Amino acid sequence: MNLLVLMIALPLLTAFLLSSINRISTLAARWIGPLVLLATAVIGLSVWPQLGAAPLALQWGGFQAPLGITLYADQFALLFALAMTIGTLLLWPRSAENQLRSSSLALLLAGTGSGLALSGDLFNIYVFYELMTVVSYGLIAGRGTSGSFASTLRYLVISGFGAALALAGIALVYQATGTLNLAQLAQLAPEKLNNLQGFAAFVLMLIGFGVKAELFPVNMWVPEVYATASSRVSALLAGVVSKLALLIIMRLLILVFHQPEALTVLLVLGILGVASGELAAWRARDLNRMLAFSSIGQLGVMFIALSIPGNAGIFAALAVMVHHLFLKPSMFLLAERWGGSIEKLAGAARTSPIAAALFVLLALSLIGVPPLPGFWAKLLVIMPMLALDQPLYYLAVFVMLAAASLEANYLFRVVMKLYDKQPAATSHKVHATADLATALFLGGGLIAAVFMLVPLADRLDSIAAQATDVSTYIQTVAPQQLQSGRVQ
Amino acid sequence: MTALDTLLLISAITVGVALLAGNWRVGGWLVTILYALQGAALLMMSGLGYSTLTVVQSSFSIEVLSEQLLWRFDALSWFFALITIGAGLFSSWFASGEWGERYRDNGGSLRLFHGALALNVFTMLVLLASGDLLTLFIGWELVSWASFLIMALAGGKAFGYAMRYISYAFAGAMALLGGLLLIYAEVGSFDFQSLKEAAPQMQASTLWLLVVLLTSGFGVKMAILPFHLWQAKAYAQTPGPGAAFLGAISSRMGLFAFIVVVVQLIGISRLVEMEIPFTFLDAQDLLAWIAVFTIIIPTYIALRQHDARRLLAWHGVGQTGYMLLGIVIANDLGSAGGLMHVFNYASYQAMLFMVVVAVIHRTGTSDLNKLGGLFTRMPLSYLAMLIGIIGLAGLPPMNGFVSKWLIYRSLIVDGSPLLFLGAVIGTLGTILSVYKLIHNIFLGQLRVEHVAVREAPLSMVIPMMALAVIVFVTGYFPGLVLDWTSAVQASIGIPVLAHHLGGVSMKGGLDMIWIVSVLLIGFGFGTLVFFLGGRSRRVHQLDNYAGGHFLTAETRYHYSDNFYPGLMHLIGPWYRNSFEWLERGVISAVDTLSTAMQGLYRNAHPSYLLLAAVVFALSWVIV
Amino acid sequence: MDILDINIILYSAAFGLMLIGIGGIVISNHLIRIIFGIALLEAGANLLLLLSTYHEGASAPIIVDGSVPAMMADPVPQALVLTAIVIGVGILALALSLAIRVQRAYGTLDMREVRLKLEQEISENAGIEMPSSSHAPAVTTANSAAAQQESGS
Amino acid sequence: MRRFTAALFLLGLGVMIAAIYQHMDFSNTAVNAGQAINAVAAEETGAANFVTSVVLAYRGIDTLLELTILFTAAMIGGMVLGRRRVDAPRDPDAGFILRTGADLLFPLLLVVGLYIILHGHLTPGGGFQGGVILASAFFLPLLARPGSSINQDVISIVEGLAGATFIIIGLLAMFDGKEFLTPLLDKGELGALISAGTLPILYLAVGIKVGSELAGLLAHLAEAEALD
Repeated sequence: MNLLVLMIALPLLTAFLLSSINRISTLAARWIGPLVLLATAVIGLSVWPQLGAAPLALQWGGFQAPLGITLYADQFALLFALAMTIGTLLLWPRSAENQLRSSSLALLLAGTGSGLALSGDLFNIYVFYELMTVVSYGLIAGRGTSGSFASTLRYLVISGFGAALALAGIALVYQATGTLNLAQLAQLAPEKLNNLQGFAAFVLMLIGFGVKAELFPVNMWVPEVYATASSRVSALLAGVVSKLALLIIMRLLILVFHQPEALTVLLVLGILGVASGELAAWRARDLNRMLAFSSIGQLGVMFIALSIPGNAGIFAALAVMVHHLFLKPSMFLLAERWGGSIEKLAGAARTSPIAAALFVLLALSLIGVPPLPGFWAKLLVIMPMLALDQPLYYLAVFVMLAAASLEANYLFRVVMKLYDKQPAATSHKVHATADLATALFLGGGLIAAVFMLVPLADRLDSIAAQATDVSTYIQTVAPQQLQSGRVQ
Repeated sequence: MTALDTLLLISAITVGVALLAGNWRVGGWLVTILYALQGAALLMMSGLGYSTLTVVQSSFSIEVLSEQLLWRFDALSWFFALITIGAGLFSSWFASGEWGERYRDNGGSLRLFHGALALNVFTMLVLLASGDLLTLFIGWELVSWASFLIMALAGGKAFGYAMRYISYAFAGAMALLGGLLLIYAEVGSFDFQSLKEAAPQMQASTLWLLVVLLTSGFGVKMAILPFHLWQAKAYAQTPGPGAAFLGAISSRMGLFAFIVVVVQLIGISRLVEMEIPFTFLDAQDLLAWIAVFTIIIPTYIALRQHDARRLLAWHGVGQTGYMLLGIVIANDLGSAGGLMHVFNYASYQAMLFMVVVAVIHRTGTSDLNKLGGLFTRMPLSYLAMLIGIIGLAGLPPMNGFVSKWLIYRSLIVDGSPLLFLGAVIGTLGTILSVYKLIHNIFLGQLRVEHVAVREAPLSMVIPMMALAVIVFVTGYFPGLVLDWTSAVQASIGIPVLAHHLGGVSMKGGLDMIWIVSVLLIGFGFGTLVFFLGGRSRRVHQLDNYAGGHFLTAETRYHYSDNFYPGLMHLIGPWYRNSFEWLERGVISAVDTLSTAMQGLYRNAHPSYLLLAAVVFALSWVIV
Repeated sequence: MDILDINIILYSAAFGLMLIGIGGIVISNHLIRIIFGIALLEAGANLLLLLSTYHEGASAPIIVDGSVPAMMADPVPQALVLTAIVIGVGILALALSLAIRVQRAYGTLDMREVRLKLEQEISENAGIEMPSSSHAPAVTTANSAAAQQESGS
Repeated sequence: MRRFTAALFLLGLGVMIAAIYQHMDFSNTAVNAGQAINAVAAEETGAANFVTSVVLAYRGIDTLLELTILFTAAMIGGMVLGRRRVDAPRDPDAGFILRTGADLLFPLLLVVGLYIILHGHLTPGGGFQGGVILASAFFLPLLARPGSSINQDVISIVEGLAGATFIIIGLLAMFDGKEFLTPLLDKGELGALISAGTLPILYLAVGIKVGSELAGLLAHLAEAEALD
């Protein structure tokens, strides 16, 4: 028995019961959500050190893998499960009219996100992914404006399309191997999935799950959704949820799909993502969409990092992901009150100096100015790529560096506006204290990272090493060998 | 704690004090004293400047990504640090008195100004102390952003120029990062020594890529062609002494890094081996020609400016060409000249900016068409500017002459008459434009609105005078500076120039003590004749004739607008703003791409792209 | 390979459904049709999943009166498909309710017009001019002046 | 133009799929997790219907999640569609046949639905299928009498409680020292109505949940015309 499943079960249970609780006491209904998340975060943190030594595999319902569904917890998965839980806690949606529903949705998001990170079964991942998608529809549409409905619907179309393709990919995998357990797939993959069928399955799943991870050609929903959803929701989606989708792709790459072609596809799409996102952001004239486009660019960098073969790629991707995990939500929180035209921001630093300073810090880290963590993350991505000495990777480095200069340009255009000495005609809104405090907390994390660079890098390296250790994964889950032949 | 630790610590403290106490009445003085202390800490390491010490390590070092990050000073760093701290000291001194009060009264934040200045000095020291390629890049970025900060202080228009600067600088930094990481991929280490050992074995193609990346990266900061557009306007908009500081040393950091990586580690001899296909040029020639065009074009752009600060700033761009030229030639004469020019240029450029700022302080304008005749009102400033422009034009007896002489001489020794010709054309433009500067500000007739103008306050005059003394003394005894440059030459592996206190010891060498003494004697004799001859008569400043017409005191006549019309008629058509066009072209290309991408993301049918992606990905494997 | 091989027929049905669904999504402009396209695509994918361990002649995996059939079908895909269908139903319902709201707000279900209206709304909220779109001619000053006159009169 | 290229892409995709199909291997379909489940399911879960074993036991968490998806979709549907306007015009009354038919069918549907749910572990059927029938039982009167409406608050509580039951049964296993969602209680005799431990209870929760959610969702959609 392990308490880890409570990270998934408790939020779901609370979400189910929330409307009943509301009948009894509205106060309780308001507070139980955050409290439950706090509890699950504590559970996750208490398990954390124990996973450093050896990862943990649990079987839902106690059935032997691969018959039942496996929950596989290593620090890699737990890191993102915790990020999801704590992220939701920090970015707890606050909407006046739909408080009950958005609380349930937030709880569901936290529970599913954790489950998605911890799941060790292909179809289970799909179900978690779908649930997370549905929850995010709810969060986006929860704004209640006609724009949010329209963008949700458009998001739903592309996401539904992708999910169905991913399902077809899963069908192909099951057809070839007869199992859905990732550990067993890892055993069988070199023999059974290293062919056209396996590659087709990978492409289908990559594009299906890539929708949420803002993979290049399937990320057209990003700007409109982030522009219409509330900033807290955008922060959650761009900051945390996209990373979870990425995590699935990472898991699949590490365990199941080892084709070099898979890496090339990732690399090409990553390059296109960086180029298109940063270029589009350059002309964006409102902060929300600028951040949306730039997040496409940064996710592109993560895909490029993933395409580096071996441990180095996973390490680099992990570093970029963790950096982005802190940075993007913070930026979106600042955009909460600064949304809208950038022109109108002129002189906003005067009314909210702390927020403006924080924005400068975040911008500097985002474009990778040493010694801020963004620089080291970028370094980790570029260094192994140059060592590979292949034209496509050189191109990727070039695109990344060029994109960084574009990024510097457009982000500092915003900074310049903030510090403009002629204030705009309209008065500036001051950030809500809770928003600013959360953003500061995340920004503070970045600064703290500067001083803990070495232990942090070591920690991430060991997490990456644990994540890439396929044999430990198989041993920990220990799926029983499938009997060949038919039953009776 | 080593001397370097002390230096960096004091410098960091200076930043803190500046940010904390900058707005106090004594804040500026406090900071100035701290700069002096930095100078003292630097002198503790003066062995570096005289080859008695080779390296001073910092005890601070961290290990990141299994790379040991080191900071240390050698002769080169020491030489540049000396100039940096000197520039910081004088600029801060200049800013501490009346200028600062005025700045504060006009709504500026002195705290920010002093803080930014101190931060610039600190980051530059960190850069100069870099002990490997990674720390070099870190220092590089810090310096870039610190200069950005001080440039943007003025707000308004300055924002635009600072933005342009940071766009250039960050793109350059990214090229640099690419280059450094390429070295890492080739060499497997960020260590200086490993690169030095690996450079001779590198393939020509890799080396070309490296040289292009690194030179572009460093070149942006140096503002060599074609990256020169940002500098002049950005410097000119920097508040007062900040411009003096930036003009004196900031863009020299590019040169420093260039010397460290390209000259010292990769080696000029490798550049010579790199032939450009289908021409008889090699990479060294290419750099030398870039340097020459960097001398000529900005200098003649400066000629057209009618704002004193812009004129000076454009010269800053042009003079970089001399330094780069000397260093790229890389013989004993050239490199000594290039290095010495860094020092000399810093001394008179800071002084000239200070004079202009003092003039602005008193008259409120730096527009060359709205000034004139201030000689009678601000004689000390006039003297400082006179000394400065003699130095800038490279005429004896000032120090600028020595460094330029060395560079010219090296070109002749090297057998490059065309380069020599280019450099001389540049000097010609310099002389013309500095005359325009001093004439339009100080000579001619005083304008009515400037009758009440007084000499600049002492807090401004003293730093100017001190710099003037430096300019003259190092012109008189160039051996003082040549000692340091020789130490640098020894440490970066270039033949050491044989020199003595008065100049260069070689056949047809230079002895400034002799030259200047002769000049002084001649000058003294002339003065004697002038006063004893009794032929001279003092006239009023407005008592002038022009074109045969007697002008009354009511009709002012000061020839300042449309300077050098004949020359301009001759060379006017050559001003084509080609680089502005180039810049605009790049921007509009990015803009077009950006619009296209935005169009992509405004696609009505996102699913269509999903399908296309699936089909392409599948077909890539199947077909 | 025999053209009437049962695998070929079944798989063509699955892939055919998927292709029809994708066609509906990609080619159609009407949102309701697009949503049905997704439903069809899902049906195809479900069928594919179900076929993944299809065996001719296998019986349902149910023990009736204690007798175990000779060859039982794989129960896993059946359970998976059950799950997938329910998920599909949920999403379909959600999509339809969103479509109702969108239709009410924008008065259209044409994907292109919805996109245009959405862009307009976003730009208006952000207080910026709407970037020119490839789908609609930019409003020229003459046009807008004429429109103003019309509304004024 | 877009349609044309899209059609081309579709054609291309068809060709790709054909190529993939060519490479697919149909020989080893017997070696899979499902057959292993077939071998042990009767023993491990005690349910005669192995699909039910998979749905509720082996892949119980999937089922919990799909319930959650349904729950979420219904909730979001309610949120998106909003509440009925007070002054909204009512639909015209249904005819006599529909009203009487609905009255007659209601108990019948209820019984059939519950039957299917409770026999889910023995025969084809189960919580989902039965749940849908239950939903139609409650939805039919709504069609017959447009004036009446389902109390959405009650539905949200019922569905919440039903979902919670599922999780709580899972949690009970944890108190027992077993993994989450492990089937409890006596497995009983294979094929008997009361057998397979907690599986029928889980299916009942699923049925009620699916029924209430679908009913709520349908009611919402039916009223969509009158929403604000």
